[in-house]
Amino acid sequence: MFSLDESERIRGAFPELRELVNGVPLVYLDTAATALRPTGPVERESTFALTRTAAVNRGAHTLAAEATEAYDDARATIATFIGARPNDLVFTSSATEAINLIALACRLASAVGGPARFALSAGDEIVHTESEHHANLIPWQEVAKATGATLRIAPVTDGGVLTVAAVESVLTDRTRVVAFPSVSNVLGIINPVRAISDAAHRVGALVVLDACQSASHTTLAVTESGADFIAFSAHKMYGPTGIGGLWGTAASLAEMPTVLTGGSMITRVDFDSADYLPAPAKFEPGTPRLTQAIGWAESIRFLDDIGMDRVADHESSLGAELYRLLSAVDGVRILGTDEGVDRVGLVSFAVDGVHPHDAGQFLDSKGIAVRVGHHCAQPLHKRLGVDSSTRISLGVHSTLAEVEFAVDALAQVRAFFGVA
Amino acid sequence: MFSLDESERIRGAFPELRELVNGVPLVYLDTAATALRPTGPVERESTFALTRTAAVNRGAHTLAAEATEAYDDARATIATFIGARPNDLVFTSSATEAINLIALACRLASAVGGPARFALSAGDEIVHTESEHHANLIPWQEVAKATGATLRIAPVTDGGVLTVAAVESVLTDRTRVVAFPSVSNVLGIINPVRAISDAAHRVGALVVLDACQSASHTTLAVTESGADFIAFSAHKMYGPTGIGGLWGTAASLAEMPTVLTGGSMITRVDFDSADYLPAPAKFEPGTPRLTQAIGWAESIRFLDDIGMDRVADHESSLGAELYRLLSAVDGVRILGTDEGVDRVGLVSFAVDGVHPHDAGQFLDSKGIAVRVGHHCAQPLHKRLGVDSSTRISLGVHSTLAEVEFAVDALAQVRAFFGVA
Amino acid sequence: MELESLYQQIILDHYKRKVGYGIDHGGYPSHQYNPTCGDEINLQVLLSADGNTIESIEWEGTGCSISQASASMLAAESKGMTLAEFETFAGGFREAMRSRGEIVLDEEEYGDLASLSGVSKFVARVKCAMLAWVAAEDSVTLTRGSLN
Amino acid sequence: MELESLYQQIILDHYKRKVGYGIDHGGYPSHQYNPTCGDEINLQVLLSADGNTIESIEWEGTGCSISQASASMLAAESKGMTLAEFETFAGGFREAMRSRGEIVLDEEEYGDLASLSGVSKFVARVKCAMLAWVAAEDSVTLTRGSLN
Ligand SMILES: Cc1ncc(COP(=O)(O)O)c(C=O)c1O
Ligand SMILES: Cc1ncc(COP(=O)(O)O)c(C=O)c1O
Repeated sequence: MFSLDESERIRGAFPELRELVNGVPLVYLDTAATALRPTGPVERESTFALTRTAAVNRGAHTLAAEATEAYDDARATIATFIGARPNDLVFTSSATEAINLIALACRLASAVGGPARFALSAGDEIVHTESEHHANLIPWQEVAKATGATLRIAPVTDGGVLTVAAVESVLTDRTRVVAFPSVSNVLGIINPVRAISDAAHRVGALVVLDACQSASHTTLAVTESGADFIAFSAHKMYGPTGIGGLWGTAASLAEMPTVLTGGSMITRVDFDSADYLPAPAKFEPGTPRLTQAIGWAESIRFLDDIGMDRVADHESSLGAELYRLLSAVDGVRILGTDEGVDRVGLVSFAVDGVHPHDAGQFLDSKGIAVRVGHHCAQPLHKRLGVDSSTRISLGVHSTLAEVEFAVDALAQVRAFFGVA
Repeated sequence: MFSLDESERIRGAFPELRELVNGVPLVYLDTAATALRPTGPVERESTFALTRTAAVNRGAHTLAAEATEAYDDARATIATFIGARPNDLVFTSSATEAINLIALACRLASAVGGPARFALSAGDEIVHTESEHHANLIPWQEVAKATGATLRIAPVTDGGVLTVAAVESVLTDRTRVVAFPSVSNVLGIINPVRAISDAAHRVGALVVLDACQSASHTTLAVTESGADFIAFSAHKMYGPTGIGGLWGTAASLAEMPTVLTGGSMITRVDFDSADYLPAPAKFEPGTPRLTQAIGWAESIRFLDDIGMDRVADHESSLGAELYRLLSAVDGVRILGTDEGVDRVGLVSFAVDGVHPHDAGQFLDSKGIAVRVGHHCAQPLHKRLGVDSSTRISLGVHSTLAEVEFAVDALAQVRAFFGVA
Repeated sequence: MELESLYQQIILDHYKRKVGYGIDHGGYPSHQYNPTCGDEINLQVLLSADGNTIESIEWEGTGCSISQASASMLAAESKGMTLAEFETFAGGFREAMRSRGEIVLDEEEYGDLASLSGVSKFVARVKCAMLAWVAAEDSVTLTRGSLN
Repeated sequence: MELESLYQQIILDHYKRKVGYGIDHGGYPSHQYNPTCGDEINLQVLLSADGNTIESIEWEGTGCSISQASASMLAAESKGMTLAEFETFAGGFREAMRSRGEIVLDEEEYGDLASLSGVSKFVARVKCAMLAWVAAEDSVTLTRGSLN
């Protein structure tokens, strides 16, 4: 874990931690939903907006040239962070949109006989897992519905573990897509990404990895993941809302049909046809998310300055402590084991006799912000025998004192609601 | 036009106007590409990001509830500005994405036998105009290619005028979609929107209006436009990049198939199917563009505080003066007439013997930022007999002195390049 | 905001007691769902033979203390009301819930339900309190529809 | 940045003179396009019988003064070069263009082309200066491909 000094320094970057909520200081344990924003990236974005706003990739004036450079630099910074080449990183609105672009490419290709890796037909199979976030689930349901493909679901164990064997058990020679998360946003368990990708590739499937919950908590080395496509969101990486990334191998992006079209992604346009630029431009029509890219790149520099290895180390140690303390609280049932798996700093749980809304409200009255509900993973909750849960998720600014404070508060919840 | 005092006050809101470009003060005449940002909206967004970041529509903690409220309020503010009900305004990344959502809904509906108003088939016709921006052109080319529908192109006159008769001349009982701009981003002429919508509706077509170039320059009264769908972008309205709007009539939005799917747009989700919420949620999967919505709403308040009638009046008077002065410059050929039409403050032109890149560079050396190129309207440029042009476009901060300065500079361009 | 202004003891009591829990008669239940948390309720309003008076309310469902207590109190307080009375009653309750703490429900009129007044300050929880009421109004519509 | 550092008189002269303008012989022209402005060039490199030496460059196209002058100067300066020489020559030119004003082209070696050194400070214009060169390299590849 970080030293107290270092922790203080890091926390100093987050003004929201100095806000009072219900008259008490904020204890933010909801980074998995959206991360707090450090001052530097936000100010870099606003200063840029106020002094350097101009159209990217268009026209010759000095500001426009500078904006174009800043935008390209931002892409390079983010790409470097994930171990990618800049041209293999497509900016999208969010991870959700990134996944949708792939799913839509499949639907469109299927309808008009597009490239073989993307065109599905009746009898083909799409694999996802029981631990999927709706974002990497519903788009594939729509693909299945439209193409006649079948959805196959890789089970997790009662402890929430996704094994390679479980994925292999639903792979067939008709498997065309395997969609899975690096880390489920409910379970916090780090999945064996490379091994699953390799298994999927052995049957010739396209691998779509949802890296939302690992991108700012572990080192994301895109090429080592073995995936063909990876989706992630800036707002879970201390960056702005409204921007996310779709990384793909150069070959996959080259082959993938365009989905959204318009200006700035073309070479020649006639009244009834147009030629498209190569990736990433072919997936980025219209005016780019300029200031968001700038802000995101700065949030990446914020993480880089601390060092992703150290961030990962801090959060996983703290997460382990959270898990240990929480396991000892009477009436708390944790979703997802810690045995034989690596975890990020995220724990979801049910409190016996107390609805998550009530537990969350109780914590909120003490300034503790957690997430309650199904966390966009209804099927997983059903699979684990609950409708919803309470989730604590850690960030780079989280401390042992906060974890202890939250666990102490949770230990009082059942008494407050008269069930203990 | 605004008084000098009022102009000074308004200009004070734009720090970029106090920046030096190439050692001279910036004269920003490129609002049609992207608008400069006033301090208030940018600071509102950054303050919100630093002190109120939290997940929208999720969980019970105080910050999340506040974020949800702020987000809903932002939607209401923007909706009110365009005369719409909040639920009929869908947030998108941009106008480009808004148009793509409709076009994709058509492609998807066509492939699987979706709702009749959206499903096209071979022999059906899509009408667009010679003055289209690529954003409202290429998505329809893709629809035509995928469905076998035919593109019909409503011509403009040599003076760039789009008449109702010209649109009617290409309408048939097979016309399914009519896509056109309120104002072309090259011509600056205000099109007879209501009359074109009515003509399109007489043959039962879906009307898709691209309002990018009028949304911050004239009052946009969505219901009076007669359109079924309207697309526009925040960054052309003094708001942030990365967010735009798709307005639709309640009936059209209800009938329109979802395109992007994921979290926050569902009621119940099982492993292989899901139920969706009504609009706008059904078109907004994933984490919303929270701070962008906040910033955009504040830019709307900025316009509202001045008063859109007065903004429109200022810019059109100044635009008329620009047109008059520019017409008198030797060797300048303006694209688009001013006879018998209303115009916004936007003029594109060719300088005899001087390439737009060179003209733009010359102006840039004097701090004047204009747009050069085809402005994402290649077919229109070809139609008017040029490859590209130079464009001056005005904003709420533009002044007569700036217009005169730019026209003076243009009067020197041909001599500089040795062609006069 | 004080937690106690939200969770009054009487609410926690209803959360356990659950008046009207169990759908035992034929009727026209309405199923309502809260997409944020996955909570759901199935609730039916049983009317008198002439279709004008509420005989009883029966419900089942899962949810937080607020949604369950609201259903329980609704069942307890609405018994014997005419539909016209119920309409006013529900309208007043909705208005109070949306008032952000401005309107405090009258204890004379609303009985135990008055204890839910505090919910209106917790905007995110208003939906929880309203779930049973939306179901009740819907069930009345369904039931009356069946009479025509 | 001074406008004169971009537009030296010699550039404006070439813009008018256009050495090599007009495609008069059979060959393997390359068509290049600048998507930002719609400028285009069609350019072919004519090689000696042994395929090793540039006999002449012919081109047609529309574009700004920088792109046209660059094509004209390229045609003037590259005549008689061996392909190996041309490769080094083009490499050096590209490097200078990308140098953001760091590298000034040597007048001895680059002749009139040295006047384009200033372009490298105007990042948005580098593409204009490179358009003819990309076409020339492509045409050489096409031509040599045809010889095999
Ligand atoms: C007329 C018109 N339509 C559509 C667009 C596309 O807008 P955006 O790039 O914000 O999606 C623009 C601006 O580029 C425009 O001027
Ligand atoms: C695992 C996972 N996948 C996908 C998403 C969707 O991300 P976004 O809402 O930013 O598109 C999230 C977050 O909500 C997530 O946790």
